[in-house]
Amino acid sequence: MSQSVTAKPSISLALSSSGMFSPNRIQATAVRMLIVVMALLASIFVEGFASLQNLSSILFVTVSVGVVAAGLALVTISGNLFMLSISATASISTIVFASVLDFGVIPAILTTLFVGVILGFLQGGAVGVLKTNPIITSIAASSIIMGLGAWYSGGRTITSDVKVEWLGVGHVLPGIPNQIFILLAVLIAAEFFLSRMRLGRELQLIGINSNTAKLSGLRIQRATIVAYVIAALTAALSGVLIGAQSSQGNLSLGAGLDFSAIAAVLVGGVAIAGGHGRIYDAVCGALFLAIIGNILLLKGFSLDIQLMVKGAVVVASVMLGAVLTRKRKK
Amino acid sequence: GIEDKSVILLQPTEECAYCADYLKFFKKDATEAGFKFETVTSAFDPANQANQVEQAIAKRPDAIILWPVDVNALIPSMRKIKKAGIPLIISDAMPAKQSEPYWDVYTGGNSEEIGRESAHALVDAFKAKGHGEEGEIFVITGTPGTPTSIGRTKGFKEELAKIAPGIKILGEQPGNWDQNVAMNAASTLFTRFGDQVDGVYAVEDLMLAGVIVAAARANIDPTKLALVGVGCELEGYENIDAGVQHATVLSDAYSDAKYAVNAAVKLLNGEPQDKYTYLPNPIVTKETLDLCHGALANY
Amino acid sequence: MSRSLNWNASDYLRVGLIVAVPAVFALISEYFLSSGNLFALMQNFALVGLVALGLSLTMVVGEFDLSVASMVAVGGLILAKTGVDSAYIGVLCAVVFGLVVGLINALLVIRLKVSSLVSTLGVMILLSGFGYWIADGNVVPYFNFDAADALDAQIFYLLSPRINITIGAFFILYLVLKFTRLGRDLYATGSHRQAATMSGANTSLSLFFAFACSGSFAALAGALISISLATGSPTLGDGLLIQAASAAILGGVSLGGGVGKIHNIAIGVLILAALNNGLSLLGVSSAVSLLINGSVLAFVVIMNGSLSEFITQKMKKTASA
Amino acid sequence: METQPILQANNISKRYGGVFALSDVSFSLETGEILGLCGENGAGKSTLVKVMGGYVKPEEGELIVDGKSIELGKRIDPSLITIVHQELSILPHLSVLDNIMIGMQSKGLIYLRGRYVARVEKYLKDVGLDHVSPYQLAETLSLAERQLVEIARGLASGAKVLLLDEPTATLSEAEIEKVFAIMRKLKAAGTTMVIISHRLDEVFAITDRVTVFRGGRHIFTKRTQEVSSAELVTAMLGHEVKRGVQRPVRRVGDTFVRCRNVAITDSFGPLDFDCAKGEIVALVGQLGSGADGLLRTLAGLSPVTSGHIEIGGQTASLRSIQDAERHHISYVPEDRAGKGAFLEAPIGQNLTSRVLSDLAPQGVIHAEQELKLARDLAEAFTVNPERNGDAVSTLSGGNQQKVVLGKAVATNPDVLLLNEPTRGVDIGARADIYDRLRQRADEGLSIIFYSTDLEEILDFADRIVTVFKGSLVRSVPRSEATQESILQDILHGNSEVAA
Ligand SMILES: Nc1ncnc2c1ncn2[C@@H]1O[C@H](COP(=O)(O)OP(=O)(O)OP(=O)(O)O)[C@@H](O)[C@H]1O
Ligand SMILES: Nc1ncnc2c1ncn2[C@@H]1O[C@H](COP(=O)(O)OP(=O)(O)OP(=O)(O)O)[C@@H](O)[C@H]1O
Ligand SMILES: [Mg+2]
Ligand SMILES: [Mg+2]
Repeated sequence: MSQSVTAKPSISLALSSSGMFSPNRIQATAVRMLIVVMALLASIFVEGFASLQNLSSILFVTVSVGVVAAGLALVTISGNLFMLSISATASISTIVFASVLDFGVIPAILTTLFVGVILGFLQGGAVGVLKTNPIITSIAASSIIMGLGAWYSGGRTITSDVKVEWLGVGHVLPGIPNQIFILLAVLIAAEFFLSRMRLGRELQLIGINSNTAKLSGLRIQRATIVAYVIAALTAALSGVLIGAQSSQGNLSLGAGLDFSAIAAVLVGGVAIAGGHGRIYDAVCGALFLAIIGNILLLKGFSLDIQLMVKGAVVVASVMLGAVLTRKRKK
Repeated sequence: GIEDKSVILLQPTEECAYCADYLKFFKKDATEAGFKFETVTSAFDPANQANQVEQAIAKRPDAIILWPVDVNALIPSMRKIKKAGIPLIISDAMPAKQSEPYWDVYTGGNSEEIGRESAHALVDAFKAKGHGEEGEIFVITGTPGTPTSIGRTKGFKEELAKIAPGIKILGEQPGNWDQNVAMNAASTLFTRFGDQVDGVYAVEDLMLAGVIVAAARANIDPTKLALVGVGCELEGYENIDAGVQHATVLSDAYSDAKYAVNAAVKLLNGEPQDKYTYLPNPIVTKETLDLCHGALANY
Repeated sequence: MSRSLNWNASDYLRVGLIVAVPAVFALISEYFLSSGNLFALMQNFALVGLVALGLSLTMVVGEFDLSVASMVAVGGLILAKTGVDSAYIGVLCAVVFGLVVGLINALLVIRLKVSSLVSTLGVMILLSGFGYWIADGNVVPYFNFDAADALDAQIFYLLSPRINITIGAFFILYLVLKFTRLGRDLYATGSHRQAATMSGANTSLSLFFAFACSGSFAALAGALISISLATGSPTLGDGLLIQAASAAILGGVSLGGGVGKIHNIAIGVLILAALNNGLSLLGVSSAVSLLINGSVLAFVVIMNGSLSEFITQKMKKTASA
Repeated sequence: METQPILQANNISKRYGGVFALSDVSFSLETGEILGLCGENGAGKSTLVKVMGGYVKPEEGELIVDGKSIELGKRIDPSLITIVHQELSILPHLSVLDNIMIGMQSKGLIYLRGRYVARVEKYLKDVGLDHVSPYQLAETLSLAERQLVEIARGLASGAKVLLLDEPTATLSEAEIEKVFAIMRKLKAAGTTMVIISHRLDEVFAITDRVTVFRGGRHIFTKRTQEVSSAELVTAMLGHEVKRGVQRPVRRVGDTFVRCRNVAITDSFGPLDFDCAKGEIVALVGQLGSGADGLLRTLAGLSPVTSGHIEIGGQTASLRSIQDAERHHISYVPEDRAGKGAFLEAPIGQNLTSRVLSDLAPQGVIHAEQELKLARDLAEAFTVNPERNGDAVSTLSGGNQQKVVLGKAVATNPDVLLLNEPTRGVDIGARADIYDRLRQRADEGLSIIFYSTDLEEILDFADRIVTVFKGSLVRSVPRSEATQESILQDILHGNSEVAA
């Protein structure tokens, strides 16, 4: 070993190598390849798939799920499994957004995101400081958030006269919605946080082994809280995007985001045990599911089949993940 | 006198605009009518509402007004009320035929009639948008299997075939009474049929709002489409006002609550009344928006 | 000797609540203690109790079965589809289905060694889709009023066959946990799985048993409620998971495993049933009801975390001082 | 003896990865004897015991108990063979009664605790736990009490063969005597026993025969009376005990760590302890003696209840890892996989994990600096820097430990605390690690380490401090210490020169 000390400097020095087909990355790689294969096959065999209109509808779904999956991935990577309060956060965010929209778009967005920060802070604080079970905490949070939303809105649709269609439904080019830039921005920011910032690194290490992290003096509480804050922030952002579609807020908007986001994270190849995975894995997972869902819809399959496919995909990736984890340990 | 009589209203939830309005108007009308009343809501959970029926029976009121979460799931509860000898008014959701022996009065919409009116509204819309009497549309229905959705769709299709055989229905997708689901369903229909589509009928204004978003996302100008919804809900009111939606068929909480209270008063006074009392359901267009009491109250 | 003196913070909380909650409602509403209302309370206990009981067992072995949430609906749908000739056959089919899914859940945990929170989440989504699929997006009517009448017939004021079934399940599990080897092994499995295996406890059997119970009880609860509602529906029991989890944690079941007593779980369910019954008697809005249920769960999950430890330690210190 | 062996194991081999934990081991037990099993750490003793209990399935071999061939890898009937495990297998949330009865052969469904109370009370009495109630939860017991409950579990099984894997490691002399009394009684009643112990005096006191293992091989089995202590040690180590191989005495600076009247718990301290700048001090003592406790205290993991600690002349209040870090103290825990390393993270990220605050003053990690630092650290500890991007788990045990050490010294600490610094590390890597650390010590680093490995203690320490039952009994320079003298101190605390 010591004879290689003088070895030439090389790119392999990067601190996170693992090629595309290493056990760590194989699932993420497989999903990316599947996306390409599926898109090609669907363009040939599914009528209506290869059109600009359809591209746009796939991208809209990808954005709404991908944005929250990007945030949720941080919670998963930090070793806290997942959150079941995403839908609730997005729902209440549509209401906050529509309520404040009359004061202008920027104040509305800022207020909504601020609400997201608070919701994330409370949950992260409970999990990180009070050491509560992350799943149950988020279930409780979801119930409280929905209760607050129902109490505030009375179930009514809140509407605003200020129209923000450019954000909700607008396109840069036919087939490419404006929202795609939001997704890209979130993706880049979250990825930067995870792979370049100190807290992001700490988050990953905590997810790999929280005991070692504790003995290494890493900032476990802060990292946990920040992961939750970002996750809730992206959920709130997704609420903004939904609310912007028709300048309306309603508690039933955003339903189903929880499972879609979890499925995207798991399918994309973020390890449920924590520590492994990148933000763009989760976003690819969202794209993958959006394409499957789109094909099913175009083929005339309904909600139930979609749900079953989603569940099957989650179970399959959990099983695959377990097998890969064993491979990795060998 | 009626002042000593008590009524319990069991409502599915107050967390929907329609439900909240209903509750508001009900409280106002019932207070004016002068009987004592309590209201209970169940978070849209049939098991919970069935449990609440047992609680309500325990209170032994003079009448129960039940707005069933689910017209099938509450039949056993209606039987229990009947057995307990408490007069029962079913409100809003038309109950199944076989539950008729268990209740006294139904007040609420007539779904098939609403569907038929919608067909006329659509034909008007076609003319107004310059599509003439021929063209293609699709339909967004409610949650499959809900009687309201079935009735409205059935009435609409039958009447349309009769009065405008030139308008073809390209497809039909459930929107589950949910704006988002309706939007996704409409998105795929727009993807599949694109520019072929001249109009859309959604059995609820809220779902039609989702259709309008889907059209915008698909780069289709919604103002060119003949759009008809039902309910004159806030979304419908605004979209008609903005000139996007052509018409809606009124089915509003204002009359729904008023009719329920009236039925209760008659029942408490022992006056005779029809077993079925249907709400009026006029077509509402931009010119007649003031018919929308519910939406106006929230505006 | 010091058996009954081992009270901790959560025991005091539980006893306090089971006395205080009914007392408060009895003071506010004259109807609360009426036999009709208490019967309604017990009927609610019967529904939540079955689900909470199964879920608690998975918590005792150190796992958590999220799939009960959609199993209730699927159980009801299976009844509605297969119970046309006889409700018994329908209930049997539902229970067997729940059992099989439970065994699969256990197998995933034993074989793959993944957290059951994750594997059962997948199963939960899958089951939910399966429910919509068998219902064809619809509700499935099940008009068997004789069965419904029989199931909910009031016996001695506060009992009914449905309530008896739940009480029976609690009683049997009480016996199993207290007087059988399996019961002991369940606790051992949740206490420290590896040590339990080393000491000779049958951890696989324990996991199978716990998940089989949670699956079949949830399916049974769904089948029974569907008889009473004359309907199988894919959305049935949507709120039950929160209630069952709250009841279990309130009943002293630890999320860490190895801890939980059947009679305390029953008390936990009763507290929650009383709370919901009282709130709906007062006619509070569903918003407030959601808020209160969520807050209760948040409270107990914090109690279950470090706070409970903290308080218990404080109490021990003051007691010994 | 001409008796039929009660247990006969033939040609047993068990491999973990590339390591043979047992290779072609044959071994037999005579009815009614007590056999001592000796060997260094990792010799394969526990593995053999687990094979006999059916917890571990060997690749090859055959096992005959009581004349019947036993299926390997399947849990054996506890009335035939019962194991008292080395790692405690006590279930904290269960009562003492349940913990004792759980090992019994489970036939039948019903389990009525009331029936066993009298029996359990008797077992508890036998092992000297008269004060413990059968219904008490095991989590309320001390470590030694748990060990005794574990032994009571062995009694309850009524097994023909009882395998005791280091049952006395956490016990006091009096408790050990009780355990031996039980063993003698069991022997009189015809029970066959195997006892594993690292304490030779125990082996000579209780056993009839003694078996030595080394590197997974059976070296010999002899009558205890016919073997000498020296012979046993030589067989275990594979060579004679080294004496007098002295390295030159290292020069050290002034006192840097100063502990005065430090008490951690009621049973530990108060004691005084010093370590000079650049000095390497070994803390030695049995498990439970408190020697590692002092290390944990300095690391900020178990705060003192009373006393005074000074680091480099400054009074230090060490209540958390962060406090320790502030005083430039760095700690390496004993459990490499569980607490020391981020096994699934890249080597480079492990090496820099404790200095992220320096690499990211503004919150963003300076990538080039990190690369360079990781490379330097890897080189300093002779880990191939080309592999910095690979997960630590892909390294061999010895190299993993180098990474853990590199990570700890990355902070440039003044004091390095090591808990079992080279457990599971081979001879070559060890020497390497000692060299690197000694180099740091020459630059002024104070090193305090806890180890159970006598060779390591003699190889690495400048000074050896013995802790016995919570007090400091002896402090000698390495030049004055031998394996025997250290063992004496560790086991009996009897020393001529009290600290
Ligand atoms: N589960 C395992 N996985 C991998 N290697 C193992 C495992 N268990 C034991 N080993 C290895 O097998 C060898 C024998 O270990 P064993 O536990 O039998 O040693 P021992 O003689 O009991 O040592 P000690 O005196 O330290 O208890 C060691 O090299 C150890 O690292
Ligand atoms: N999974 C792996 N992937 C890549 N390299 C590995 C892997 N496992 C071991 N190696 C390398 O192979 C070599 C031998 O490893 P091995 O684990 O057999 O060492 P060892 O003899 O057990 O050493 P030690 O005594 O230090 O544990 C080492 O250089 C190690 O880094
Ligand atoms: Mg051992
Ligand atoms: Mg090795």
